[in-house]
Amino acid sequence: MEKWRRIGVLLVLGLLVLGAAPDAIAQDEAVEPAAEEEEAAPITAADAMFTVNNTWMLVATFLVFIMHLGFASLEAGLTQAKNTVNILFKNTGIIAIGLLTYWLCGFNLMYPGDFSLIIAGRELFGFAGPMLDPGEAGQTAAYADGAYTYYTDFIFQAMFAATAATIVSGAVAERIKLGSFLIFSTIYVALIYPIAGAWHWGQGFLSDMGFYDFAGSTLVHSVGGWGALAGVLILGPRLGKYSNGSIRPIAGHSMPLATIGVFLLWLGWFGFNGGSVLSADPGPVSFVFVTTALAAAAGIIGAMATTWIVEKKPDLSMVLNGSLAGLVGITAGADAVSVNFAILIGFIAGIIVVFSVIALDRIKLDDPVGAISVHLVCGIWGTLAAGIFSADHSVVTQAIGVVCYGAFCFPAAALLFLALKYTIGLRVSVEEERGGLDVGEHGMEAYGGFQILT
Amino acid sequence: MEKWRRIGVLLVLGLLVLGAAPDAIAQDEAVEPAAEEEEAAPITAADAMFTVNNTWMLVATFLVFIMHLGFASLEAGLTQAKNTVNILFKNTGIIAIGLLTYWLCGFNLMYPGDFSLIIAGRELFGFAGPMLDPGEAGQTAAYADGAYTYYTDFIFQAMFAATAATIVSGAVAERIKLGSFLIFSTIYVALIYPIAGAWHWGQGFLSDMGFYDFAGSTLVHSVGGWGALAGVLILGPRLGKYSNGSIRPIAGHSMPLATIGVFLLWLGWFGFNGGSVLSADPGPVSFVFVTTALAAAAGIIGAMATTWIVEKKPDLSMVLNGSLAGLVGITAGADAVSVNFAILIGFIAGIIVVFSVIALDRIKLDDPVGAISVHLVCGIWGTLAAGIFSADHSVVTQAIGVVCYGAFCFPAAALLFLALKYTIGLRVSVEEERGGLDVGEHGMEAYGGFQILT
Amino acid sequence: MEKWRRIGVLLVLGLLVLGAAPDAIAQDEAVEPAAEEEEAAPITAADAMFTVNNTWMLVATFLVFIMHLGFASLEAGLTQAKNTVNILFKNTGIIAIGLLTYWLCGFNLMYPGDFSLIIAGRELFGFAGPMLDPGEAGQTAAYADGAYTYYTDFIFQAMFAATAATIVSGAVAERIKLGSFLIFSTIYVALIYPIAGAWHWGQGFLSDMGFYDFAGSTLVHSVGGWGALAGVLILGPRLGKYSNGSIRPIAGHSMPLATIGVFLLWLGWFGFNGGSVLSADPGPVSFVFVTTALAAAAGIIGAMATTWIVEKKPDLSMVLNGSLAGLVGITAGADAVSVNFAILIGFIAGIIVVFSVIALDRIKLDDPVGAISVHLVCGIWGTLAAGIFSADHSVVTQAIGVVCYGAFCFPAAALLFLALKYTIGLRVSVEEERGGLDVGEHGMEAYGGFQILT
Amino acid sequence: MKLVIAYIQPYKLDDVKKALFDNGINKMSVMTALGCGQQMGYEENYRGTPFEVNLLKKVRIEVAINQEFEDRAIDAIVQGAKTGNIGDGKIFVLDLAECVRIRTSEKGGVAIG
Amino acid sequence: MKLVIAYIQPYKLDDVKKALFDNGINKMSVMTALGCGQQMGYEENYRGTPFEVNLLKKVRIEVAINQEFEDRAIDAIVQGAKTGNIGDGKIFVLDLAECVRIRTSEKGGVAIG
Amino acid sequence: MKLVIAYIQPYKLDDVKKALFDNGINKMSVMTALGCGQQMGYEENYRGTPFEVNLLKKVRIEVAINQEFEDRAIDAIVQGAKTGNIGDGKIFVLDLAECVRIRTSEKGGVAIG
Ligand SMILES: Nc1ncnc2c1ncn2[C@@H]1O[C@H](COP(=O)(O)OP(=O)(O)O)[C@@H](O)[C@H]1O
Ligand SMILES: Nc1ncnc2c1ncn2[C@@H]1O[C@H](COP(=O)(O)OP(=O)(O)O)[C@@H](O)[C@H]1O
Ligand SMILES: Nc1ncnc2c1ncn2[C@@H]1O[C@H](COP(=O)(O)OP(=O)(O)O)[C@@H](O)[C@H]1O
Repeated sequence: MEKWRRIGVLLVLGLLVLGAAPDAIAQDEAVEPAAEEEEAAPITAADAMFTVNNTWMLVATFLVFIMHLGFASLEAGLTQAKNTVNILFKNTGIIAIGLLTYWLCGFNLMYPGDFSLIIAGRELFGFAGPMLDPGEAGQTAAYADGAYTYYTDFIFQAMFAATAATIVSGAVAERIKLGSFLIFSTIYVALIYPIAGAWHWGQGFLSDMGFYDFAGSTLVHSVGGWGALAGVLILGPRLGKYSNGSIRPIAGHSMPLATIGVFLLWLGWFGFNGGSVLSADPGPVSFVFVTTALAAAAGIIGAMATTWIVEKKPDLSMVLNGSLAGLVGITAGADAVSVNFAILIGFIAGIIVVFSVIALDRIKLDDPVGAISVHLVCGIWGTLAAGIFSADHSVVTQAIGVVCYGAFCFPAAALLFLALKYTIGLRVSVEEERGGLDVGEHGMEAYGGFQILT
Repeated sequence: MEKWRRIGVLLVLGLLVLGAAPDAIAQDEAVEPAAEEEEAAPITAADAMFTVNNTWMLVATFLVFIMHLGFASLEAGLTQAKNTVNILFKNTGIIAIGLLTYWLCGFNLMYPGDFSLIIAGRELFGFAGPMLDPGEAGQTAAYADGAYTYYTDFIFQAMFAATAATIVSGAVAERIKLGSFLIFSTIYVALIYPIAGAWHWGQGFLSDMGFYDFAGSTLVHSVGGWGALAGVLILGPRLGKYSNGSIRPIAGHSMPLATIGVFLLWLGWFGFNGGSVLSADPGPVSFVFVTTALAAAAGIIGAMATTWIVEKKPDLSMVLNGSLAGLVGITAGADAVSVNFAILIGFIAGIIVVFSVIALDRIKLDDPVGAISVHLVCGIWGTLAAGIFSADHSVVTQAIGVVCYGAFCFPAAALLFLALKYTIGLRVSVEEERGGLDVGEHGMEAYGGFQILT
Repeated sequence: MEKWRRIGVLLVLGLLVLGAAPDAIAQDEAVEPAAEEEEAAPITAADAMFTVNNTWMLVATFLVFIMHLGFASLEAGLTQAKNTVNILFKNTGIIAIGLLTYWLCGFNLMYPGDFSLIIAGRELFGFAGPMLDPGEAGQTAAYADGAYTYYTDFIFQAMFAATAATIVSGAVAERIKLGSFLIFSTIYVALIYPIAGAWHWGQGFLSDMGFYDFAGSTLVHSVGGWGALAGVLILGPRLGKYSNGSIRPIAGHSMPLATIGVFLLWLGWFGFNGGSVLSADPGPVSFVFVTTALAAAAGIIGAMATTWIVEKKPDLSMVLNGSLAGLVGITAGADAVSVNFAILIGFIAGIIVVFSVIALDRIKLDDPVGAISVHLVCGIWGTLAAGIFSADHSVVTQAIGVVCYGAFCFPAAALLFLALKYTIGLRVSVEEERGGLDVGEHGMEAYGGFQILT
Repeated sequence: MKLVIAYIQPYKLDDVKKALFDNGINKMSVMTALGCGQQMGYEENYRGTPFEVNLLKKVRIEVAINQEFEDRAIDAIVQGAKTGNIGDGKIFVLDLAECVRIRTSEKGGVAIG
Repeated sequence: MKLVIAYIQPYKLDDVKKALFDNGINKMSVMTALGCGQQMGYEENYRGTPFEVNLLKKVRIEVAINQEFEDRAIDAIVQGAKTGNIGDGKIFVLDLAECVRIRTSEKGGVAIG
Repeated sequence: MKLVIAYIQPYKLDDVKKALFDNGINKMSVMTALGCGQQMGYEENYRGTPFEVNLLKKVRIEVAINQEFEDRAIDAIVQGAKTGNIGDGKIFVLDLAECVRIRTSEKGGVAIG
């Protein structure tokens, strides 16, 4: 039976891709992307500007891509050696799932053009059809006013999509069944993320209201964070984490890996925020680089000071979270607040994240990597901060936006997790959790030959 | 005697560099690359376009550079801890050797301008002289019609060159003598790769025939793969791999390292394929980004499904190979097939690679990292696929090209390996292989202090 | 008392950021960086050129950023497992401190505009006021003649600043108190580095004299190197390093980490040197890419040959240092010497670094990662080499520059270290050094569960 | 004096330690080990090749005690480590001829605790 | 009852395990160890400083057996581990006073196997 | 014959090895271990949660010797490992029933050295 289920999965996947093929031939004939370059016309300044804009957007794209390695490394580093293969597998799988579902439907759900579901004047849902279609002018400067091509647009946004699911991955690590997680991710990233994203970036009702989220404190990070919160609540804590009323820390197995992860995430954020300018315009892009970098730095200092005082000793894992907290915090308003306020926002985010991690542990929410604190709590903080520290945005509207995303994403994620829990099951067996998911789910170890006390 | 041989090596290297010096002075006076910028003339749109094109090519260059770290990490991760220093050393050495030999002769062998050896109308061999010479216009827009400068051309191509030898490195890992491997690499990358490359990219006979390999499924990956195959055949399997007729897996020692490697390779591929557009032209570059990313994603899904069914449990190392398989597969036709076909090509590559790895093991070809399956098998698949799925290219011509490269590279590599085998020896002693090449070849360990069961 | 000191630190930090806030509001109103884009005017070629120049400078910025991960990895890899958390913490802290102090005062010390301290016609010191102020035209093409914006200028230079302190970190690793090191770094990077930098890059007296340091062989690497030398002299060697007159090697704990570090540093160097062209001008940028890459390659070969002969076996850690030696060596003259001379410079640097590491060990200067050899010794070599191998620069002037930097930085660093030594103490206790700084300073381990013989 | 060696499931270490402490035994040494016993191992699969892993991760505890603690020590370990499943582990008891506390050079029974 | 401790070359572990299995002994425990014996070690070289490594990687096997298996166990280990070269290793045999199977609390000879 | 087991502070390994060598004992085996004794451990703090670490890193040395070396071996270890502080470690001595050199199959006292 087990075997048949697996074969079924393969068949569906196969049909999906093969089904696309005939269609593809048509497309092939229609578009011919690389062939028709005659370029007899002289180069204009607008051509050059289009080219540099597009180049920057592609650079931003590969920077966001590398965030997935950052997530994988951070998550693996902060969990136990016996679950490392599982974590790496999930992260490798998510980027693939994220890109393919975004190709299949996500892009056209998030940027539907027209909304078909409009309730009380609120544009809630639209879909421009499956797969990609650059149309006539998609690959020319006409597509986005000389800022980028259709395919650049798609691939930049696609790289964003998978991050939302990756955020969940860290929070539910070390105990969730691989298959269930992959199903959850697929649906979350294929449907929930783009539909919610359309409300603001797809010109839906929140953008009409004046809600502002520059690069996704809410649209990406909180959306992931709500999923993480739902997962943690429904899964429960790892075995032995909260035994006899006391908290037993389960230390991560590789601080170098965690640190590599954080630096790569920070690197990627230059593309995440810098690319969200949606052109290479020197003024805003350089400004966003500065606010992004300084908020991250201030987040480190904020977390360092807090952990030094609260924990007595400076905790590396908290400082790493601090830099991410600063980055998530500045993401909503990276182009809208002053440099000095960016530092303040990052600094406060660094303080918040430490207390949030500790508080969640107190209320027995077991989040191995601090994903809820970094992405949800600081995502909310950053969204509100964009309203507080920028004269152009209203903190009330920002709060409304935050609530809307919570009201949609949390129940959606919870429903998904509950559905999985009562069908194929959500959590691995106690034996598997003890022995590690690497052996249990994958039949292999991450560090062959190393003597590790698990 | 050992010592004298080493001193000899140093002398040769020293003379090589020093010998270049007098020449260099002349060049220095002649070119003065950075000094003569008066730029009184107003900036034209063509200037700006030249600059952005060149900038993109340099970005692509550093992306390809980082693939070498990807190879080093992947290879180290999939082999045993006791051979890690050796693997890192080889990979650090190869990039140095690759760049320097490409400077010395590779570039001018691969892009000879004129061919001096033409047999039956087939342009087979040419050489434009040792070292670099940008000529009069090399650093201006005139050099490549505003796409890049001479030095950009050189350094982008140079970064490619070393990859071919690196591919071999993984396949022959854990048993080849360091010195022999370095000699093999030097010759393979200095002569075989550029001569073969000239046939297509240097406007040799295969480009005349209409053979198409956009970024090197064959020209880079298969060329490396043929070398790998020759090496594996001549070296034989690692000790104990196939004992008493059964296959004993020799597990890699660090899955995080392997995963880092694969993500970095994927990252680099955006430059490998994206840079192969040879300009920053928004349409083709963005299109190539999309086909590259989606083929990799589909390769992951293909390998994931296959390994889940075949091995019962989803094997991370196979999924990692799957993403590379997708990337190698799309490389030949990244700009020529539709997006949907790119996904199909990647998906099939992901399936192929799993069966290929298993099949090679069955016939007792011991390739520790799956280099032959990824680079040779999927390289061939990708080259044929560009013929199958693109109306502009013929699968027959593609097959002819594949055969030509095999007919040249495999015997050349085999000859080199055999020559080394019967002179200075190819394989380390049984004792050294057991104790590990780190101690045997380098007298040091990769993980000082860690208790590892070897 | 301990606790109060910590709270004091936090308060100062808090006030610093909060104090900036009111000011920030004013700035916010004054600048409004992202809001005022009306762009009615048609795009000119100069606009496009400005945009591509600025884009390249931002790419260079994130490349230099990633060098910090490179330093962290290299340093962690070459030291013992029990001090890894401490090293990662320091490196995460330094980038934060570097960016924030550069924002607070560094940028305006290094590029003061006017000098207020001029002795005997030598422009020695100036300060343009705290924090950032782009002024009217800072974000337009007028700021730097179309090469980059004010914020790009700042963030690119800010990324450089922190590297100087990071260099010190490696040399004093495994024995320095965390708090003392952070205080040292803050002052070194906030004051010493920018003041010294102003002498050349800020148009101070050394630039008037014709001293030439393209990207910082002296201004960055030697400055860090002098600090490292002072630190090593004042701290003394690690316990047991030189016992009973013999040298006991203390092996690094992770060669993969060290190798990742070196490749990332090399990658970053394409931005470090490539960005120092201060525009995307195709000729010089591509030329600098070539000299940078080939010097690194030659450094590898130089170190490989030397270590193979001297140590009998090829030492990976030396080869890694060799590539950095080549990079530091070419940094001063990357745009000024011919390609062939770049190779020669790198090759010699690779030889120098091996002998320097050995020599320093002989005279009992314990530098765990070879920072002094790589950054100071090869920094000096590179600065002189720019004079020797380029007709445009005088080796005498170069030597004068080297001496000036040494005469300022070494005593300054020594004074700082001595002040710390006699106040809060510089070195951890013998027990802490034995047990490792990870447990001693941070109360946590880098590799939870791994069995490590320390 | 006796030297008690116990192989237990890794995840039971905390329980065994606690049980020993509760019985007044608070000195011990712990090592990682790989064990092969009635527990059959499991099949792993690496790159398409299945293979039997029959060396399972165990923890080895060594406790030196005075004679009169022997039963208590054994009972405590059993209590802490027992689940009733195969793989629970074994206890081996050796006669201890001598014991020395390095710090004080004390010998014999007094040095054990 | 006896407790047999053997230090062997790491690459001989599979052979020793097989030899023991073939002789009906299929319970054992394995650890990593560093050994110093007649095998002289080798010289490493780290950053220009040569140094003698004389703690070589070994594998330590522990097998508890009933008396009558003693010779068989020793022979099996010798057979599996012997190459005739220095470094082959040593076997140490201790008297085992007691043995307990944690799962069942069985004691003595029955608990060993 | 005796089997001497010593738990020492890791940083004392070199000194103990030297002391044993100086006393003519140059064969030994070394393992990593975690120990729990009079040394109280220390508090770590991970992500805001303090916890007691009371398994401290130790090194375990095993030396098989002929009877007449017993005192010398113990003295050498004490001399090499002693600092006078808590945590210095313990030495345990067991009777060794048999010893076999795998390379030659020699048995007994001659096989030990
Ligand atoms: N005879 C033995 N000699 C050495 N170690 C043993 C022996 N028997 C059991 N062990 C150790 O105890 C562990 C548990 O043994 P196992 O037989 O699985 O337990 P149980 O008897 O509870 O089924 C083994 O993995 C091994 O490490
Ligand atoms: N007297 C001893 N005490 C403890 N361990 C020993 C002793 N003699 C040998 N060993 C262990 O056995 C291993 C092999 O010993 P060695 O003398 O090299 O073997 P051989 O006798 O075959 O030459 C050593 O590395 C060490 O781990
Ligand atoms: N009774 C015992 N059984 C097993 N191991 C012990 C015992 N007593 C001490 N040890 C080992 O010796 C180490 C040092 O013990 P400790 O009591 O701290 O030393 P000291 O007696 O010098 O104060 C412990 O960490 C532990 O590994």
